[in-house]
Amino acid sequence: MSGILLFVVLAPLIGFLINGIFGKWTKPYAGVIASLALATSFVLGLFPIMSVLHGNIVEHIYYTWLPFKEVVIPFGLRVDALSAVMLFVVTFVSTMIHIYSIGYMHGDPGYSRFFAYLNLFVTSMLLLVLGNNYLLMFVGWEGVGLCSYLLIGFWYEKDTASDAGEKAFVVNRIGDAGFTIGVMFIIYYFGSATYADVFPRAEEVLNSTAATIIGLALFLGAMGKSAQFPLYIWLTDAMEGPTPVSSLIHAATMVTAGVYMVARSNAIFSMAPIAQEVVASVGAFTAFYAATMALTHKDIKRILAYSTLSQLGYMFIGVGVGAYWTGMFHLMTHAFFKGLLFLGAGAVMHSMRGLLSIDLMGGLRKYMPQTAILMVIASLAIGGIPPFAGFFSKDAILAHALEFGHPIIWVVGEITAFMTAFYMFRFVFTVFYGEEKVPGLYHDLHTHEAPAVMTIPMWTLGILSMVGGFVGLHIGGVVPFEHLITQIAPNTEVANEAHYSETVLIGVSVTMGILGILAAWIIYIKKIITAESIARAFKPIYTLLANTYYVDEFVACCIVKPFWWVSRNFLWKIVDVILIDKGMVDGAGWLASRVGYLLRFIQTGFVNHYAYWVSLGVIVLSGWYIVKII
Amino acid sequence: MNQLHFPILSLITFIPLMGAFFVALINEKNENLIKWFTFIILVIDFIVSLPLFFYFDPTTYHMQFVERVPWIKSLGFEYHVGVDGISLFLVLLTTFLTPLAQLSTWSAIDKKVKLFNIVILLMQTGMLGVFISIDMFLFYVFWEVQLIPMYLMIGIWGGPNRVFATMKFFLYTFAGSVFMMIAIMALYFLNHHFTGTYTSDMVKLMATPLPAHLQMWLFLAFFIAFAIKVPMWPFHTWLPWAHVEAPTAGSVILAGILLKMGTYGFLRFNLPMFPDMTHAFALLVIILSIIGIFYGAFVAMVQPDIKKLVAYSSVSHLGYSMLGMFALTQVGLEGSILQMLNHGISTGALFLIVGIIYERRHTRLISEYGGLASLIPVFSVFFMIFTLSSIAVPGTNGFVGEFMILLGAFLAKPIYGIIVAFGGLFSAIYMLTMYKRVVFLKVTNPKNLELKDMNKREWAYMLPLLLFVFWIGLYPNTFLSKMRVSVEHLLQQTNRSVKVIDKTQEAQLIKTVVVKKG
Amino acid sequence: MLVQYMIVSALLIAIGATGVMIKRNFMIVLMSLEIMINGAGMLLIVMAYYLGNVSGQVMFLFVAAVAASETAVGLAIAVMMYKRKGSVDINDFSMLKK
Amino acid sequence: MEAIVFYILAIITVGGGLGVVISQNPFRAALWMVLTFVGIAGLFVMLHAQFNAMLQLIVYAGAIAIMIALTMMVMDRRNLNAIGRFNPQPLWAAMFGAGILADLAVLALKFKIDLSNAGKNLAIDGSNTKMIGDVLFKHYLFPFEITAIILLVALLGAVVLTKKDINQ
Repeated sequence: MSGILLFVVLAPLIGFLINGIFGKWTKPYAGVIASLALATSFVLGLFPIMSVLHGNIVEHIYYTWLPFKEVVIPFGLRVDALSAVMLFVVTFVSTMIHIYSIGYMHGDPGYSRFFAYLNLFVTSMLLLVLGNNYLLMFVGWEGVGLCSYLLIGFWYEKDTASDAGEKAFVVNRIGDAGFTIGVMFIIYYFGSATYADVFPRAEEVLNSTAATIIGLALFLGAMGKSAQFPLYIWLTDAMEGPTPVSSLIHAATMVTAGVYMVARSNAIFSMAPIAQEVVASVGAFTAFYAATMALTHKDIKRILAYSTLSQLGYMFIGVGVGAYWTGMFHLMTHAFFKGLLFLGAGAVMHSMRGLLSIDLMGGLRKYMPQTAILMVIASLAIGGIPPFAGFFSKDAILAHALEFGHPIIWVVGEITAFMTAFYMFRFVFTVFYGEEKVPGLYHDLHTHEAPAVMTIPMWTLGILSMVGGFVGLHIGGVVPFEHLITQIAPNTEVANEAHYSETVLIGVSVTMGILGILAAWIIYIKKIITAESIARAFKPIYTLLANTYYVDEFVACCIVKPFWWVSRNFLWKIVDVILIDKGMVDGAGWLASRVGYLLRFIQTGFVNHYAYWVSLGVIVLSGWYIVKII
Repeated sequence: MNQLHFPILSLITFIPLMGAFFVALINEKNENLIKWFTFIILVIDFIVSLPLFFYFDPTTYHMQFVERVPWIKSLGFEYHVGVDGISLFLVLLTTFLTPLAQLSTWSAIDKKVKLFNIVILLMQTGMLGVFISIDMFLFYVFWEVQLIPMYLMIGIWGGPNRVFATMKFFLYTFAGSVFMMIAIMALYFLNHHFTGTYTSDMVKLMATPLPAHLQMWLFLAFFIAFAIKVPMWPFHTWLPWAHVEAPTAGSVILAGILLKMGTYGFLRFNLPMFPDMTHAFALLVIILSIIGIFYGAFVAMVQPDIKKLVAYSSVSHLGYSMLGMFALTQVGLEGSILQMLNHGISTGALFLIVGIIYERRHTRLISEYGGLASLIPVFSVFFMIFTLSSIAVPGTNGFVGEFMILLGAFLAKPIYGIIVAFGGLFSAIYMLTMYKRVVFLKVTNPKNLELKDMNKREWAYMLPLLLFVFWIGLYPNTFLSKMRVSVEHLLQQTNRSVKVIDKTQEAQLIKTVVVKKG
Repeated sequence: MLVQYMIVSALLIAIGATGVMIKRNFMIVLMSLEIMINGAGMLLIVMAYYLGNVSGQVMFLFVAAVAASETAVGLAIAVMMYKRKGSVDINDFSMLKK
Repeated sequence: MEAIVFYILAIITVGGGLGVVISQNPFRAALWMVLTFVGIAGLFVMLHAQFNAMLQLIVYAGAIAIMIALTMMVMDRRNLNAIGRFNPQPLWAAMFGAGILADLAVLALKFKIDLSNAGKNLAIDGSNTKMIGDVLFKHYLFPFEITAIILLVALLGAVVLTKKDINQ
């Protein structure tokens, strides 16, 4: 088993090395090689997953990576229920997206480079997920950040893409600092960073303050990686990358790493109610806030990006209130339907030659029937309509939020659910239904259905979006998914758990979803109320939303620019060049030359004057010596 | 102890000197022979230094491969050399990096080739001498000896502003050396006062530290000397000048090895010899280091010149090293030493990288480049990897060192770790912004279209560095295990406190000594 | 007697030093230097006698040799200066200040 | 008896020194110098340093004095005599000289050594020269060689210094 487990991680790495080093020669087959590597990884990954389903924990230590005196960090891989879910999601979705990319990236000059990066990404992601200690998780954590940087900036000739990549990396680094601090606190308290050492001892070692500090520090990391408010700003810009990247990294896997990490650290978070409160509140706020921005956006990928933010907020509500399994559950279903949504958007872009604005689209259903159906499925899933996957997970989160005593979050969540359904169907209705907005555009662009190599992965994800939620059904009084996850991440025990009728809760959720769809139908299909009239009626709000609350502008002019200005004009040009270099260093030289100038006056040039000085020196020195010995 | 029963250290140190002698005999016109000969000498030197690694005994902190010959008997000076876990890797780094640096000059240096190669060889001797000396005066001699070749290298083969830069470099570091000289002599005589023997053996001096109240001025004098060399904020302003004007090989050696002499000096003198003051001044040094880390990053960010940027990044990186050292924890100290190696490798490689494009385009301004990725992809890949190593991405060497230092600082006092954890953010900003402007984006400057990708010689000197980036990143145990015991011992020495001899007793002591002399 | 001998040598040194400082004629300055050196050399001989160690006398040999060299060079300088300036007045030799 | 001889010799020596300093005519100063040297040679004899006494007479009173005198011969006598006796500030110089004398005198008075070996170990078989030779070539051979080099260098220096001017 240890070899298999190692090879799960190594297979994509080998793919990366082949495509990365021999990319020039493997170019025609790069996609196939990469997909094969991933498929191998997926298949091999099933073995440990099966073992975990039988109730085992698979853990192997391969060598000692960092042997410090104070702490020893092994290189070990661990599959338990949490990582099994992640392992499955990551390898499966990645395989699908790799296959999809063969079609999508066809003909790109950086074809082999793209697959090399993707494989490297999956390697890092698997390390993140499977590492048996926090440091190894951090390796993966930074690794995925790096690949995200490389892939967002994949079309590096576009400055927006390069900037977006750098922005992603830098913003993530803020989170990484938090993560590092958290890890250092863990090492400080536990003398180890290995999960098996840390979690069982958490209750005896930590007090609630320490747990809160660690929790908040780790959550800062999660905020960066999972793009929670206010560190979300990189995610929308990240849409500059190729669409499969957005699908894989910025929807299905990498951005959910924060959720995974919080769920993984459940033992610590469960001891820190304040940290949990923060996690849940930030999640709820982000869910709502991002949804509002998705309402008005016109760029299909950015709508999906905001939607991702919003859904990530849901996941954080789940893990924040202490029902870790719900967060993980939503993570999984979200990977399916959001991955699918992005792939669908990619297919649209593919056939629209890179056009993104929904203003140009309409009635695409006729040209791309399969994509249209899949997008509807995915939108129903994300909108929370039973029996699609999203319904189960979202409902589980909201129900637990209410039950664990967070009614406000529940209300926010339900409102967001309404908005979610609305903006998704706004997207679907304007793009796939209605009439063509620009006559003859599709003909000019040769718009057509995506090739099979792209639709087959989409269908696979589509099916999972439909049935993936069933693991959250009550079967014989047990929810299988809950049962699986709570072995590793038990729910936080809440003192007075409230109970509500399940039917009512489901009813509210479903109503919200249907209301959202209905609203979108009224506005965008029936046009009883036009979108423009609403926009006019709420002009200030609309402007604010359409400009995404001016956050990017705020960051640019109030943080980035002053920072550079101070560095350039104050630190460099004044402090460094003038104060330290001219003032202190050259000043010392100047002083020496001044002193020398003064001393020049005793240089008369007469030999006997020098002799006077010499004698004076002799007298003084020997006189001092005489005084000393007397 | 010399497990090889063979003067290996002297051999390593003086092979280049002999080589310089022979190079001097070659006809100046025969440049190829000179280059090959120098390169082979340096490679032989590296190969000869390998047994140090393999025969090194990691279970003892005592000096190993020791050679000991009286030098000036009546004064207690000796030719006394040896390595322990602290200096071992610095010696190896030197023998490893110099051939690569020399290889980079084959086509970059086109005037006075012979002299240049002689200078490199002499510098090699000087640098190795510093790292192997156990005798304090020998250390000082080598310390000064290596200054002159560097002075020549910047002064003769430097850029347009080289004269100013050399003067600044030389005077600045020499000012530091003067402080060191005074401190060394004071240490020598004070040690005699308290122990009754004249010795300049650093191991003995470490074993019997002075009373606490006498340590302060000595500590400060050594501090200034080494802080200038490191360089710590605010003693760093010679560094950008020297780097910008120096030829590529000069920058590589300067950043890779010469700066390490400063940090090494701290480990050899300040920490073990003045333990009380080390604790007393630790806070000051740590604050300066933290300022250096952030300040270096901020200033690096806005530099228009790639080399200047990398130079300021050195200030930042060595700030980490100093921080780890004065955190006075095992992991911090080991991290500090590892960071020295990492900095030598990554920053050395970055200077080589800059040298590659400088050689082709004769400019180092960031704004002159752009879009190199599509023109010279292999170069861009190498550049990327060393950039990542410099910003400490896990899996590369930079991460291991920086994390160890962070952890060490954190264990000393959590607040240090927390503050410095955000340093990585800024290193990412300046390196990636620079990388983006140079390598990404569109090709805007038509002159760049002519660029040629790396040739075989350039491959040859980048690959070994690449190997070490990942070796240290993935399996640092090779390096950490050898320094463990020495660092433990150093830490013990630093953590002992010296009994304070009361004032009257000491005054009496001085008086008797003076009378005896009279 | 030791003290008296030492006083004599001290007197010689002091007289020599005064001569170096006070005289204008370079030739006499040279002579004063010789006297100074002799004073110091005499101390060596005195110490050799009173310590019963012949090394002091050997040292005097070296002192004498050095003194001879010094005189030779000094005289050469005097000759040269005389040729340049036509004088051996040290106040004409103020070339140390440009 | 010994004391009387000493004082006579001491007066000759110191008086000669004073003569050098006071005299205006350099030729007279040279003669005063020779007197000093002779006095010193006498003192050497009293200190059982017969070899050095001879050396003193030959090298100083003979060679050096004659060298100086010869040098002065090639110069214009009137010119030599025309130079003023003292510097413009003779008082300063005298004060510094007195200071040095005071320092050295105090040191001399305060100086204490073990006198038990006085006058011993200065001769082998009654010959001081033998003793010096013995010590010189057994223990001080290397400094001796160095001295030779110094002399050589001085010789060369003197030649170079004077020759250059002749060419012009």
